[in-house]
Amino acid sequence: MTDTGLTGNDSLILPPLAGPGRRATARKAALALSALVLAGLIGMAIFAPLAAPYDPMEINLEERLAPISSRHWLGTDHLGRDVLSRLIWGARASMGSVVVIAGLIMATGFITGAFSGYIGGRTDSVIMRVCEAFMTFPTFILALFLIGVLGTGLTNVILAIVLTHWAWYARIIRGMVMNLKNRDFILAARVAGGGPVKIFLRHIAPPVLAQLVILASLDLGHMMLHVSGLSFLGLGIQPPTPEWGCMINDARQQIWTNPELAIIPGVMIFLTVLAFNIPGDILRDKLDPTLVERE
Amino acid sequence: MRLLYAFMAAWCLTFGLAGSLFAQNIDREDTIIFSCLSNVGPLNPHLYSPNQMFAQSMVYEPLVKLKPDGSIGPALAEKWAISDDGLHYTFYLRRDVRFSDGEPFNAEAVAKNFEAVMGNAERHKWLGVTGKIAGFEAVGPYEFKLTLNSPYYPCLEDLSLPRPFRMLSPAAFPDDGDTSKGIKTPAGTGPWRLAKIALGEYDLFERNELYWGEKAKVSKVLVSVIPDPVSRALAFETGEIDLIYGLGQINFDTFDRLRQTPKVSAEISGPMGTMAAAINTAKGPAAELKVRKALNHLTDKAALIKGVTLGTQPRAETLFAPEVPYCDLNLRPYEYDSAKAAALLDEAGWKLAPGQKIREKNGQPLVMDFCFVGNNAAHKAIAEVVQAQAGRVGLALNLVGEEEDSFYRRQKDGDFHIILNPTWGPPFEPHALVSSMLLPAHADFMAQAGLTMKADIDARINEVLATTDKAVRQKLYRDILTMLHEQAVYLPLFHDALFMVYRPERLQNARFGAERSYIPFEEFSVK
Amino acid sequence: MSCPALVINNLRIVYPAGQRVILHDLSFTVPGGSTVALVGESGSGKTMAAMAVMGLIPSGIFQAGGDITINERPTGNLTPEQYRELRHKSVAMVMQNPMSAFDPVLSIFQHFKETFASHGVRDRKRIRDLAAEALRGVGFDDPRHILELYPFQMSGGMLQRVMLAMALIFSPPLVIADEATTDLDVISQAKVLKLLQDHCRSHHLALLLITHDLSVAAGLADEMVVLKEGRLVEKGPVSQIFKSPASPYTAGLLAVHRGLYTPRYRRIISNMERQSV
Amino acid sequence: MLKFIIKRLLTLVPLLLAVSVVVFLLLRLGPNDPAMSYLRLSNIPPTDAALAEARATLGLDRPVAVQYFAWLGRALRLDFGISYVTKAPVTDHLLHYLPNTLYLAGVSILMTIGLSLPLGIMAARYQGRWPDHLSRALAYIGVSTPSFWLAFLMIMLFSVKLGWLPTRGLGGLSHVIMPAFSVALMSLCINMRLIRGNMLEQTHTRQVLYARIRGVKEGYITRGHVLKNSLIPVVTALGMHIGEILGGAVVAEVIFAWPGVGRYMVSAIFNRDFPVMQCFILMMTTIFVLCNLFTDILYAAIDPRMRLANEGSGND
Repeated sequence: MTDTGLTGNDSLILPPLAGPGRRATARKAALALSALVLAGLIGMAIFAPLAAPYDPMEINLEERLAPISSRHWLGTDHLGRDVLSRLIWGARASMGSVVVIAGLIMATGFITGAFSGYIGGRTDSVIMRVCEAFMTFPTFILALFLIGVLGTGLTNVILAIVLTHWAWYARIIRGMVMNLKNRDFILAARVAGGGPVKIFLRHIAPPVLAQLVILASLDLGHMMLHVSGLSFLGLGIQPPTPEWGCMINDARQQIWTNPELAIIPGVMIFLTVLAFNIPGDILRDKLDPTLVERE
Repeated sequence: MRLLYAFMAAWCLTFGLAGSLFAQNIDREDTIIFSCLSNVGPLNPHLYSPNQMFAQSMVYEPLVKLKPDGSIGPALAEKWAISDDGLHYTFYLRRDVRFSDGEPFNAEAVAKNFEAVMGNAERHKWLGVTGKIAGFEAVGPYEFKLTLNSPYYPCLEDLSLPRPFRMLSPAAFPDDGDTSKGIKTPAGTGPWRLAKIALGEYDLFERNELYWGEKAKVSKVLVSVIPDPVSRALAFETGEIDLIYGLGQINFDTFDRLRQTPKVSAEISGPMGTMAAAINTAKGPAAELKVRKALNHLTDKAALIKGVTLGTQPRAETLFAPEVPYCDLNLRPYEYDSAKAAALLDEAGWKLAPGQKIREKNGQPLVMDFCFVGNNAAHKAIAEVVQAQAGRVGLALNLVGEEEDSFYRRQKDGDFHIILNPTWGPPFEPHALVSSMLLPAHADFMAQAGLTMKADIDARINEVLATTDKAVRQKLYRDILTMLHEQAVYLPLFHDALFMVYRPERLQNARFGAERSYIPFEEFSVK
Repeated sequence: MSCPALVINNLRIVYPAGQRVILHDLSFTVPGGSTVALVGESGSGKTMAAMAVMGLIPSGIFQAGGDITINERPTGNLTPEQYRELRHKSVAMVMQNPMSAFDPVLSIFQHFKETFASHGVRDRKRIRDLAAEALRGVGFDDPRHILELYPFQMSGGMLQRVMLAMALIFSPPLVIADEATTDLDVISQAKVLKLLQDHCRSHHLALLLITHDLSVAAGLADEMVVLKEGRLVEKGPVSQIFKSPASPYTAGLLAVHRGLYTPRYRRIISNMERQSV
Repeated sequence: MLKFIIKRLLTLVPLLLAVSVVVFLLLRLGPNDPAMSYLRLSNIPPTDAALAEARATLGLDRPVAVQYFAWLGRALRLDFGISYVTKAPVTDHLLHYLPNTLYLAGVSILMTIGLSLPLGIMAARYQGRWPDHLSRALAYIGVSTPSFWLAFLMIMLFSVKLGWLPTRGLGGLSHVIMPAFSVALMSLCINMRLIRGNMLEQTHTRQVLYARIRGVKEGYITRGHVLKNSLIPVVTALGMHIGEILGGAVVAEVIFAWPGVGRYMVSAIFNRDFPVMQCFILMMTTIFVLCNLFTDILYAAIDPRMRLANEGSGND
């Protein structure tokens, strides 16, 4: 039988095809697994001081490049620091920065986007022109430039990534707000005599914020790769603060003798991004097929 | 599907074409392949960055040069005479020298070079001799005379430096003679000439067939551009380069590993400078002599050298290594003794309250800033180790690893307690470094600024540079360096030694040069 | 009447995942050269019946029983390739909403070309001539120009006529029109239907009209088959059913239809017949 | 078509102007003193007099607006000033390195297209079977793997362990494979899934159903309808991927010692060599914008709606 599909107009109304198949089970399993990984990572980040067996920055030159043992479960690095402890604290730096970045992007994107969309008029067009200018740059290239301007370091990386991403969010939020603004129920509320601020807070902000959170969660993995990539180049989080990208960079010189020093933090980044991406992807499939892949 | 195959075929073809366009074959025959973090630059002998010093030394020669024992020997000048008052220097030039472009070398050419350098004297102000030169002239075809306005003993040492007093072919000068804006071609008298610059890829040197001395054994030196140490080590490992030479070319770890690799020769040079930290005598707790001394005592250099440099670098007890001229002074080292350090801090009033980790005096915690350039891995490791060691006696070091700009500004403003401040190595030590202690924009000046005897030190520095009597000079150096040592202005950690790694199967007669930035390629040979 | 163009016998179509039966043992016949209307509301299974005839049942849905004979050829054991050859040559179909049925990135000529090429006509020039002739047959004055156009450059009515021309290029013994005119305005609807029927009559082609619109059935069909929720409710000559429907469902439909549409359609169609005479 | 291109080119002018303002302002509002960097990179002791003199030579003592227009005027003549480090005109060096970067990026794009297309088609064709599952797994792995880590793993395997591929530098095919793959992987995976999704979506469209109804051969359907329609969004997405690839190339250039503009930029960041940074970002942004223009043109070439709509308005 040929694989055929019918859509809409052909008056063939069928219940959705996605039954309780194997695919859905696999999906659920993947979702559960990534939730587990994320929970673990968040736990690690929050309870790093308790979970880490050693001080991640404590140098012990007697024990440099120690192999995996009961004392050091993942061995030690070139300065004798416990790798496991650094990994655990690294979760804090990596996850923490991503969360801060996402929060800041949402805040700036929401404020400018909502302002622009709700007020409209000249303000709107000015803000949108600024957004367009920012969106013209390739994001990583702009982030590099910003770090060149601001200097290296975690704060500047956060700032750079926020500055490179906010415009995309502002644009989307502006669209949502403008769309909602002209809906009947908003117009009705306006006719009923609600003030613009009140209408905004009661009717427009909640749905937009909900979508915004989903949107940002789709991007978390991507942001994480940005942060670790910049740290790897030596432009991001500065040593001795443990961060995974940084740890890989530090460990490059041990490629012959202790390649696991670079492999393990890489696995951590990989798992984290994967755990961000899987639910994001499933969410995206469920929500809106028109959410075009950016970059 | 057929379409797909056609597409794939077209794709592979494009791919192949693109690849072949950029393919390049490096001829390894009779060639030493070295690497450097960037291109060697336009090789202007009279200017600095981006010209690489080792490459300037390959192409250009000075009138006199530094010998391995630290004394001055002949180069383009066969011999020289110094007047008794130390003001007049007469150089008798070699007669058999030609520049690589065929131009003859003579006193006119030397005068032309001096004119160009002195025309840009402001740029060379850091170098003592430029402030002393009153005049120069070609007194004969092969006789060049230099006149100083006041005696300056390191005149010959300064002239031997890799830059700026090295000789460029008169034909290579720009028409107005001002080399500070650029030169026509990099033509010198040295054993090598620059044959090709491939920006971002390599620089190719060829043997100068007109060289007056013994000609280079190898016909070519190819300097590949490899900015980072890990890639360089990989390239050596895979046989893409023949030689690793110098400081910072590879990490200590890599050197240590290569040292244990069969068929690889990994050698360490004698001291070529000192890794030291300058302690600010004018700021905070560091202004107290006892605190500075305690810092010297609490530092376990042996552990630091073993941990950070894997034991590759020799321990330093003084700012200058004893091998440096005038510096073999038998100063008493600050031995590693944390109990003594603790006692000194106690005496100074910095007490460790029970249960506390940081000492305090009058409610103030004993915290000092340790500044270094953040993206230098070795400096970072050093700072981290010293921090850990200081922490054990209740002295908290706050690591300030910054970008070079901020670091530079801190040096200038004296905005540091402790700052990592490596010395420059031969041929700059001790005279050029000591003379820079007079300049307010240097970390040394700022670090010493709090000393009561700073004026005295400065006076002696001026005196030592002017003295013509070697014995007096020795005594003055002893005074200066003893004062600095006893005041514990510096925290010497280890002496910088150069690394040289090669495969004897491929490279022979490899040896270290007398200066930090001189690689005697002409003596190397390949198989 | 000659041999039947289509015989459907006890056709049963099921949707296992949804645990539903879409067609319950449907049987009817389309005699050669006649027009049969398959009438029912949306969801009654009439499109699925058409798809079954075309051999294009969507995945996940299965034919659980019965057999289909097209132009005296049983389809039960045709290979997919044989069935493909059968389509358009022996049974052509005109779809509703031509705007989304034509591919926006292909020109009308390219649509013709791939159809001809799939059925053995490869010569470009010949295809062009045949296509132009077919377009002229459905009333385009400048068919060569039409061939160069892209679907989005044309109106729905024009595209519907193109589709009609497309269906008739091989003069298949059976043409299925699935709600072929639903999205058109009344005038174009009548035009298209009239064209279709004229063509079928002159070439002695059988026509299976699938519609929810009784006026269409009334105006064009000889016989009528009424479907409700996958079950056959009633079948017989149109005149008979309109006169005395056997089932209350059909009666209900008729009542609604009479109240709404009859006068207008009758009038338009009779007007056109008068003009063409 | 020509009108369409010209029109699009004209819209780039204000956009690039805005970009230049952003670049200039970010630099001036940043916490830097270019004069300080200039002195440090020239090995000149930063005395107050020297600082003042450097400010005067760099034109930093003039009002910001004047500085901007002077800078813009020079930038339009491709004069971005002298690098603080190499003392050579920035544009010369960047233009010298640019072909190498474009080579790397070009091969990456070729890889992205050349691999994602067959893999995506394969996945769509065997939907729900192992090639599809494999491609899904691959896609998840691909988009979650940091490119620098992948580069490290590849060097470890192919250079250190197996000794098959060179570790660094510019050269023929063997040199470019690893860097280009590390850059391409993410876009490749996204593209592959995009193609698969589009193909599946397209096979369920009415135009495909109609083609089947007409008895059109499956091969014609796949090529003429499914693939052609699937490629339209892919072309748009490719424009975006180019941005990602240009960014990824920077990282790869650093790891593989590739003499491109990205590596030059990273060292300029460490050195605070501002003229290089400015020139780099404007150059890359212009390339990015031009690439997007190119994909738009490609889009118009594939999709007659785009092309004809514009021609129509052009003829009016």
